[in-house]
Amino acid sequence: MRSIDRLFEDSSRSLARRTSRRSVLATLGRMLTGAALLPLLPIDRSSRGEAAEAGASASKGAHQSAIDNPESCEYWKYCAIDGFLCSCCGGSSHSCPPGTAPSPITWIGTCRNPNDGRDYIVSYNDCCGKTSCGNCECNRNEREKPMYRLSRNNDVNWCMANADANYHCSVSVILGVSEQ
Amino acid sequence: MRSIDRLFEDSSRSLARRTSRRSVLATLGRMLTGAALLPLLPIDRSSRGEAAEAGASASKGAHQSAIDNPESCEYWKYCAIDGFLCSCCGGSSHSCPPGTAPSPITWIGTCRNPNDGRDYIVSYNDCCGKTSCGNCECNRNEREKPMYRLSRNNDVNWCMANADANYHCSVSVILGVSEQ
Amino acid sequence: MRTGLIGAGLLCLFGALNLRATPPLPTEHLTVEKLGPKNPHWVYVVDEAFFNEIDARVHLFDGDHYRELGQIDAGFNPGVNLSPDGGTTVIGTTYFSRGAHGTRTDVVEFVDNATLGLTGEIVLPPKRANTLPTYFNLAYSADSRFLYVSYVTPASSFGVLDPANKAVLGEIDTAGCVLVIPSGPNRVSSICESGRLLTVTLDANGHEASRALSEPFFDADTDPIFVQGVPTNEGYLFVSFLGQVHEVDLSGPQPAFRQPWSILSATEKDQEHWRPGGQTVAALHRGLGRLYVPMHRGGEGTHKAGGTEIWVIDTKTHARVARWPLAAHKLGPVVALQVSQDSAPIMFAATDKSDVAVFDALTGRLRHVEKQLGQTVWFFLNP
Amino acid sequence: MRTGLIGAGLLCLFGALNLRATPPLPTEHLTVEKLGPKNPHWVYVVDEAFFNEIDARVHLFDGDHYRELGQIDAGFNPGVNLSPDGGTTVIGTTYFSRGAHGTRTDVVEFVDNATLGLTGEIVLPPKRANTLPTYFNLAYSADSRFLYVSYVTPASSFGVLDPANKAVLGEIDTAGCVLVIPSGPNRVSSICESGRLLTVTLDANGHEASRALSEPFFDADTDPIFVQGVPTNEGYLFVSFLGQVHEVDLSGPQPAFRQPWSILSATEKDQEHWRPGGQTVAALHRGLGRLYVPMHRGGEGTHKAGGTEIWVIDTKTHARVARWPLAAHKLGPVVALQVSQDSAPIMFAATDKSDVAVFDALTGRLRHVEKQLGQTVWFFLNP
Repeated sequence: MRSIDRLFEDSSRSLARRTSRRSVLATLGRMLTGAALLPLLPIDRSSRGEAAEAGASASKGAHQSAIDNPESCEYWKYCAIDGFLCSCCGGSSHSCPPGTAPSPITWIGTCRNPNDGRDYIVSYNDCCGKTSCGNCECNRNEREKPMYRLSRNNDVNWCMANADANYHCSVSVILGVSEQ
Repeated sequence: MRSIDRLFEDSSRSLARRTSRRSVLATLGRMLTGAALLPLLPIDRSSRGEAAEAGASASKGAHQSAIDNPESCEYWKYCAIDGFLCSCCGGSSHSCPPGTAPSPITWIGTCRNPNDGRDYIVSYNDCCGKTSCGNCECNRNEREKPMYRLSRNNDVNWCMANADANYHCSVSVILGVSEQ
Repeated sequence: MRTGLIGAGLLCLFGALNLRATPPLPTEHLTVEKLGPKNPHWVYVVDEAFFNEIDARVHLFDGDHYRELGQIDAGFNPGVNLSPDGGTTVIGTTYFSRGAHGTRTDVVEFVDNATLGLTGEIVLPPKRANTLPTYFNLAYSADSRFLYVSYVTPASSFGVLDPANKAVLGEIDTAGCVLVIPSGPNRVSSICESGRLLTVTLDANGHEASRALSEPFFDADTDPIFVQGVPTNEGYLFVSFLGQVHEVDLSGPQPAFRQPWSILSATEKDQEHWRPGGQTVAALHRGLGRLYVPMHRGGEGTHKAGGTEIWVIDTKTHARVARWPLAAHKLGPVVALQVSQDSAPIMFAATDKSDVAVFDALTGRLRHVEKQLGQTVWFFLNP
Repeated sequence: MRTGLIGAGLLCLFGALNLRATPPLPTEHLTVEKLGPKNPHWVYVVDEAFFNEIDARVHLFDGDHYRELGQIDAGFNPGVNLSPDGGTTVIGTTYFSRGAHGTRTDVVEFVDNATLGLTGEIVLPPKRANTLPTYFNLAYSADSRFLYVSYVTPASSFGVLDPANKAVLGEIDTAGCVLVIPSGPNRVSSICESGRLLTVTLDANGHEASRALSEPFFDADTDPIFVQGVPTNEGYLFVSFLGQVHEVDLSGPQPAFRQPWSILSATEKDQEHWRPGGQTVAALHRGLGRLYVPMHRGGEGTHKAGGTEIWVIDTKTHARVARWPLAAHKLGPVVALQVSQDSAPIMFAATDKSDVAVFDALTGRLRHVEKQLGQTVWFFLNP
């Protein structure tokens, strides 16, 4: 478990290795479209065939720990987060690092928890007032919309209304279950 | 020639690849001690034996173009420069990039030009007023001294006395021949 | 080995004796470079520097000689644009009195593109939209009389500035519509969640004279457009998540919307799931009418994934002219691109590692890859 | 492939049905973390961020759990130190009114180490020494009454501050000698080019009461000391370019210099050319009297080259206790290091790629490598 955490954290710490993280994300959304329940695994994006193969051949254990690991971009609650994971910056998936301030304004998303099959409404807050954390960069965009639908957009700095408006990292806070 | 330029520039542009550049420098000084006239080549630093082998097996042409190439850290005039080469930032070995200001104060070094065997007195100026260039990081320290000998030190920001005191990049300007 | 050493020693020694005859190198004088006449193959590379976000910068890069020509400081989360004559770069940015914390100052800085020196600034109310770079974060009117700056607090509005006199003329509320899409001497359009454009017409003093809301031209629920529009001869072109092209003609008093068309066949869209994606999702050569789009295979949630291929589309016939796979060049996914506007155009493509590839924009031949030209290169501007 | 798909489908479906029985996860509330009681295995990691130099930062890192605990903004070319009680981090830094340009403000910022929140600042004259981090860029008096800040304009002096009342008390000229090496409640020593220490004694108001120049204790021409001294029980220890150790006893009214000794045998020094080098060239466990030095093979001009081995030396017997080659761990040259002061000490070593390795400081066993903990990690401080 520990080793896999580090794998993710390292890959996002290193500028040079950001690609691997991003390719996960590209894949992710595609595979959701293709087969909503297919396990999501880091794979090459170049063709669905290859993707599926890689998926099938990769270890389910690694995937399971990733979607349950708040320091991993694949954590289920992060389905439309964009930025640095506060979990890797001295905070957690729902707490800001010491000395930073939560953004009072935010945007709302819905993520499915594969462990109980429920859709949860989450609030994506930024933690503000210190310079970029720089750890565990994560960019996922499920149901994310462009800036003209601001309440569903992750491209703006949600620290914009803070006294100290600088962006440090991002969290995903469970507000409740989405009943359909 | 072009390709080798790019090689050096690339290696210094990439954070992840800074090591290769630094190892060149470590090697450099050592080999000067060992054999003042031995060509200086990028080699592993772990033992003199290995170093010599690597040196012998590498191409003299590449070395020659490096010591004559103002975009290379191995350029002869840069023997105690520390920072980003202005040659890779829109300037040259003795001109500042557009929109920056030369530092009026500076420190003085002496570098040997292997092409004419002469020692030249050079002035290491910083170019100031814009944020870090970030290209072609180069750290050489021949005859460099700690901060208590300020006139021979490259660890201080020589933009310190500029109106815009931010450090952008460094040049090496020929002041004359050192006659001994 | 030993012979090698001696060999080298003798060689250099001989060289030294021999060359002592040559006169010493002349004394040098430290100068500051100026830029020569601008070249269509230069490009302004906007590096948002996300990992050190207060330190964004713009690199001026020479696409023929693969050299950095200079740099412009860009602060935090900047918007970047050029004056219509190309002579000035405007940086809309945010500074803090203590680096990354402290009192916030929003400002537009003016840079002389001949010297890359600052020529002035306009301090804004602390409302500047902190978002990713597009053509519409800040933009000049066609006659350079006005400079418009997008505000989001999160209430949306825009500022009207007087660049000649370095003054703020006013602020105009946009009722939830965002960004500043300029047209003519005095019109500003903003994109609304309803899929409409709000167009505000200004009077001679830069105050609101009138406003009008267009019919919807896209559906934000079923197929939203990317906000990264690109300039056409009559206005701007927007690509949608599902590959529809929306051409907006802004040459008249009110926007006119051409019939949208797709860059994808039904199979490509529904079976193969090809999608446009990235931070800058299109570039257009206006003379040739060629549209360049980074494409990947994906679906819901992948609209920011970089392209594994560049697709080249003829905007007149709507036919695809070429597909340029990037894996062949060992290039990572392309998240931003630009094409020069001359008759021998080159295309710049930034990967998600911020390696910048330079292609022949007619043939797709790879000319050069500049490794890590920045930290997070998400936008390019032609000079 | 299809079976795999269906298999996965069923699996998850089953899981879902099965787990529907469990109650939903509770609502969460966004909070701000506080730090627990400090741990000797925490370390303050100073990242000078040379490639984005206005954005330096200090990471608080947990050397047992390999986690970042928090971060402190550090501005441009900072000096960093802790109060004697460890409760406060002081950042001596420089800010510009427009990010990387504009009006310069030099300042000392005070950070509460329990919350990592700013508690105040003292604005300095724009004279703060812009140089690499050491213990001597800014430093507290033993009783925390005074805070000293090194100035270089390039004329050298230092500022005397009152941290309790957040005030500048004065400036004292150091006649070309540099840095602030504190001792007792009211003494400051600076290193002079002549190889001497200038020691200024302050009165109760922080003004100069007297000054004295020591005898030379090193030769800047033949074997200069690194300015990166490390604290000992009686003062500070300095390593020279050629591996001499100079122990300076500052417990008395004037500095006392122990007989210098070498960490190198004649063969290691003259035949094998082993040298200390890096940005931080030594760490000392004061309880065990063990000195850790990054060593490489080199010569003139290599004093900033990182260590390919860590040498461990007993400061009482002057005997080398261990050599820890780094290549075995595939670690690049080590440019900075620190050792915790507890009885089960760990050593932190930063490579020139800013990977931070954590070792058992007694056995040299590698416990962990944290990849790129910063951009350019050149200094560590114990909590």
